[in-house]
Amino acid sequence: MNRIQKKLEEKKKLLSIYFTAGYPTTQDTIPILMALEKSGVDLIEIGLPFSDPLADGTTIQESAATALKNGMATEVIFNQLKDVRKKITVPLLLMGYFNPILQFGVENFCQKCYETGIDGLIIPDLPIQVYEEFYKNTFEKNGLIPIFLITPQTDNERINRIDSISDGFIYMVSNNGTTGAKKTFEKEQSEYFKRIFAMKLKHPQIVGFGISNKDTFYQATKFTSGAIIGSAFIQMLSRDGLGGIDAFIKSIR
Amino acid sequence: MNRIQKKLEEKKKLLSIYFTAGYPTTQDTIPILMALEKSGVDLIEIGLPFSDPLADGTTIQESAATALKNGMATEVIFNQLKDVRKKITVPLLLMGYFNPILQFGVENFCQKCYETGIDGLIIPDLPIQVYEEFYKNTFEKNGLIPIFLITPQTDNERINRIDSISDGFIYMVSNNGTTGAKKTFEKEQSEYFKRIFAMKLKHPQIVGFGISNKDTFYQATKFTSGAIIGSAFIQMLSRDGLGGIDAFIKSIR
Amino acid sequence: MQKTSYQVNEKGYYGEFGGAFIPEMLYPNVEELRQNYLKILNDPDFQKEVNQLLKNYVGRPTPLYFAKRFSDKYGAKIYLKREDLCHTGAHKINNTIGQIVLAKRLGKKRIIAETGAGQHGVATATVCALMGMKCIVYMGDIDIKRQAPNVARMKMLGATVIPAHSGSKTLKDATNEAIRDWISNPINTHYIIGSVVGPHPYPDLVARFQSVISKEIKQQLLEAEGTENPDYVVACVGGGSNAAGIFYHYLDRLNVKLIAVEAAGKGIHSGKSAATSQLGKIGIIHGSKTLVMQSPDGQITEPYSISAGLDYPGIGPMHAHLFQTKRVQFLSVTDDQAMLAGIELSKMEGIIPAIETAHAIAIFKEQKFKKDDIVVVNLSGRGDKDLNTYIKYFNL
Amino acid sequence: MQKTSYQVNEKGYYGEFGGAFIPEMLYPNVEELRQNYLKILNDPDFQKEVNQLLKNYVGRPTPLYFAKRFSDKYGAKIYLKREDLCHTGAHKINNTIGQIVLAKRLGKKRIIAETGAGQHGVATATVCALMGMKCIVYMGDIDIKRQAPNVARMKMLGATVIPAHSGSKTLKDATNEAIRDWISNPINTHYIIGSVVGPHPYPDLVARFQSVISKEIKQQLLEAEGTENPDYVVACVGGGSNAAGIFYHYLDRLNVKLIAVEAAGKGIHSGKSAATSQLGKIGIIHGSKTLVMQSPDGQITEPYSISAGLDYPGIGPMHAHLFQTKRVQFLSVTDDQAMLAGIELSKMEGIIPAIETAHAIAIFKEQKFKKDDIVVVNLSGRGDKDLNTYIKYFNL
Ligand SMILES: Cc1ncc(COP(=O)(O)O)c(C=O)c1O
Ligand SMILES: Cc1ncc(COP(=O)(O)O)c(C=O)c1O
Repeated sequence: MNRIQKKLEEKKKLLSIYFTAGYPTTQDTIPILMALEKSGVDLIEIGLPFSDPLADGTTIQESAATALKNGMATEVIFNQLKDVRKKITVPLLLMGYFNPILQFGVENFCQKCYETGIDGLIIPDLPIQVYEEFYKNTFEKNGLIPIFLITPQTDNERINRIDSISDGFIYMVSNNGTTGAKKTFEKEQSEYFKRIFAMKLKHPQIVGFGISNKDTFYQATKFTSGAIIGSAFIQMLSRDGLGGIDAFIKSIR
Repeated sequence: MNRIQKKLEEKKKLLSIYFTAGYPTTQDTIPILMALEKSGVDLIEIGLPFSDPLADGTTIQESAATALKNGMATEVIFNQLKDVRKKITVPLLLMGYFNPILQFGVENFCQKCYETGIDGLIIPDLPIQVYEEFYKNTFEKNGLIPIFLITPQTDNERINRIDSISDGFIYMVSNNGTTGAKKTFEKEQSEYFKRIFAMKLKHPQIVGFGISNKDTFYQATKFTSGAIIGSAFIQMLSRDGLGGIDAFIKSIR
Repeated sequence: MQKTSYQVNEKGYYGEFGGAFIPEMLYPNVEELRQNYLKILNDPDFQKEVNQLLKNYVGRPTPLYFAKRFSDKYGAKIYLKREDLCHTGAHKINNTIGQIVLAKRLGKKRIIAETGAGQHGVATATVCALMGMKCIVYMGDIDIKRQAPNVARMKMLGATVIPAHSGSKTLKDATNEAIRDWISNPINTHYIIGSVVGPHPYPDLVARFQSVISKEIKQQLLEAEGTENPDYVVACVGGGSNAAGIFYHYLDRLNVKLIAVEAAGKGIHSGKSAATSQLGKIGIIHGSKTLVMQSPDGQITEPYSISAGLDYPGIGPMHAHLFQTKRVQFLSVTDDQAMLAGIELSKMEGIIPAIETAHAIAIFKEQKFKKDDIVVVNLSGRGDKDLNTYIKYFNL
Repeated sequence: MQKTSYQVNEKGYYGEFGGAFIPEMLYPNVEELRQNYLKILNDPDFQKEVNQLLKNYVGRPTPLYFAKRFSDKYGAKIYLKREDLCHTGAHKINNTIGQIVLAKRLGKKRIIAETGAGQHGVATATVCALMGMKCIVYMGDIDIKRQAPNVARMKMLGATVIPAHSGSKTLKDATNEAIRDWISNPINTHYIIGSVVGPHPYPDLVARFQSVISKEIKQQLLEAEGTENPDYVVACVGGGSNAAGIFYHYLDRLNVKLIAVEAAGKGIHSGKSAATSQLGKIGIIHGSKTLVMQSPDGQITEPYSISAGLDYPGIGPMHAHLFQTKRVQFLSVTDDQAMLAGIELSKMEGIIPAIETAHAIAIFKEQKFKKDDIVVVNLSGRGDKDLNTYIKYFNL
């Protein structure tokens, strides 16, 4: 059983943190990972920076641009993560756009993930049909759990389909929009959370996009299994640096 | 017999001077006329300034613009010339574009000319057909001689026609172009002069456009009865003022 | 009673207007044109060449576009004749195409033109490039500065642009300079005048070349509405060529009402206006007897309009006659009214009109039409050349 | 052996290129479009509305003009398909007209678009004004500054222009921003993409709307030369929409040779180029698998061309397939070659081409044709928008 699956069995509201590899500096990847594990997060998504992150808001865009300018690259990430499993045990996901993975070679990429001890992949612009037709086997062979997104616009039929091909959790995009920290959620968000809850899917849902603080984390996880914080965490890093990680995580739950 | 006709009977090369009324200043009209008579010119053309003198080169254009800015106008000219025949006897022509005359009223204009003692009119943009059809009687009634132009492009038939409706001299435009001083004439000009000479017209020809000095005056009058100096005279006025008139005229012949 | 003719007579007059008040130096040129133009225009070979170019090069026929949203708003059936879609962006090229082919037949090698806004200059430079002829365009020094893009277009097209430094350094003075050039080059040069102005036969010549506009409308309206005849035809008037073209085939159809729109500038009586029919008196300008804005002393005054193509102190003699006989109703529209109409048409129909054209569009705010009235407006040109003026005016 | 199809297959691919590599957030929008577009496009009412607008508003058919002087110089029968005469000045409006009518049928109320040179932005703002729809155009901050006149046109037309501050602040980034807007407004908004790029069905949709170009040519060439088929068809390629349109009806006529011209910028191997077919590798850009200029690590690189409409780091998947199968010959032309061709066409034919278009014109200096070869070049747009660049380059 994969680390993600195991984590999902814990009966608590999971806190997942996203950060962009190479930001604020190239050397921060391992220190951030270790600080996050230490402060008790449940899942970590390592973002692979991309030149054209079209599902992302300004914060993540800018962190990616900085990371690329810092020299971050797929090869570099894997080098940095070589011994990560000697240091931390928290489930790790890579989150990246499809083109850099395609250039690295999907097969090669997945194998590297396996060797590194990565547990899952989030590739927002890899359509589920293409995944199923071409890459499912490769993912499975390398013990990688594919994470798919659903949004308030995803119809029930498609949600069921996504549920059926999922293996870990469903990444539930909180609202219509790109990534980015929000101060609070609207009524329509909680209705959406409730609606999905009522569908009683096979796989747990973790909410992403717009979670920034205790309040939004609480709202997002009322009817779900957990929530992902990305932009707000990156904003904190810009402001307080790595030293702020522990206080930030403690402030959420 | 009109003063112009009488002058044309003198067997000499006539020198005619053009100047723009109101240039350099509004007060200069009578002093210029008197100075010109005194230095012995044979004919004088008083230019009525016009806003859009499309047959004129830069020198006369600019003198007209200055004159208009100085306040020169048809009414003003006639006022200035009221007693001119008590002061000078040289034949006088008014030269002006048709529109200001039309606005003044052609009938009225011609009568004023008669009262003033003007001997002829040069209206470059009054076509001969229009003259014949509408204004011939008025001119004759007021003792005004119409002066018509011919150019190197005018064909013989038309030259004969112009000769037939002329009464004084024919204004022979020296070359293809607008008014303006030239340093010398080309071979084609003298051939044109000779060609017209050979036509043995009823009316004498006086050459205008491009005469500026002794040389061009000599060339222009070798086969004709005289020549008109305009731009070169105005340029002299700009440079030397009214005090330069006598020397200028003496330098020509 | 004899029927009034709105066409030029054999002497070159429209009623008391027209003629050829030119210095003798221009007589041979103008006479050559006068003697030959009808013969050449009636030559089937000439017609074929011109029509081919109008079709394959200019892009004729231009559409007759039913402006639905505008019609709904103003309560009439408003059609726009899309001269803005002509190559180079205005009706001006209908005339320059005709004249360049004519000039070729007259054996001319060198073309001169005047231009104000630059639209006629560009149209002339264009046809000269097409025919490999030398092209000189006179343009007021001030206009050169304020119409830089059109100057660049002319240069791209290989034309020489010569600044007119005299007078007010605008259109009137550029025309004077062009005429002076023609006086100096009487043999090899043809002067392509840009509107229905100048000495006979120019007004008639230009009107004939522009008449293709109303010729097409008859056919197009028949298809769209089952009749050749609109209730109203509307056009702006600078010199009057686009108006002449769209009125042409309707002049004798007295049930078609014709409206000409002049530029009132800052207001007819503001001293800054170009509404010649309202402010002008009979006079001579550029070789033609017509209505002219002038001082009591007969000095031609500088007109004013925000639109560079309308600030001409005269109108063509045909229009003076149409005004005098009341065949055409003359309206005038201020700078402000025109600018607002220009942006309204842009926002409602997706067509940015030339500011000249915007004057014609502006009448709908004031004139009332009946819901069934078919109103055809000449969309004489596109507004790209006027973007700077629009930008400044609306602070875009 | 099975005949190669050059059209999209039912899965949205041209050979191995195409597809819809989009985040789940866009799935409903793109899927709605995919499920409906063919049904709507085949609806006679839809076709009637689009065709009427193309005729009466856009000014179609555009002429097929035989460029005599150019033909004489280069020794071939050179025809220019005059898309520059379309309303707004380029072929782009063929697509926006189709898409706006489609958007109306899909019940959309709000339109977004990206633009580089501003030509597609203007064409989109235009059709939105025509239909009274809200219009938001994303444009790189740098492009906003260097294409000020087109920005003004969009504003005149009532569109909101939003600067893209991310990345290199040019077309690629404007496209990213438009996609982000669509993600944020999935229900009431239609995204009018400006070329044959983006996720399926966009490349097919845009190609179909542009295919009117070659449809007209077949008829026009038959009239002019007695055959529907030229020997060569030439077009420049940015994203590839004007090329797709002029190739469309000839794709399966293998005796018609097709030539695509890319921007080599300062030279293919100068590091400042946009010749995607030469420099790109298979990758994903803006939702489509195609040839993409990118770093070995898969970061999309900034292309360069003097022409704002050609400096896109990808080409449409249809073109990637046409390149791979060698159905189309890909050439490339440098800035300097294009600029010289642009001024040469201006001076010889009186047509100032867009700098994009000038790339297609430039091939005559290098490629040799036979005297009888019929070569049709897509004159995709006029050069008015590029005057500043021409002025600077040639010091006019
Ligand atoms: C678009 C447009 N409309 C109208 C005019 C006015 O000229 P006309 O009255 O001769 O049509 C001009 C002159 O430049 C113009 O460019
Ligand atoms: C005139 C013109 N031609 C060509 C292009 C390139 O686009 P495409 O390759 O989609 O035709 C553009 C883009 O702006 C353009 O404006």
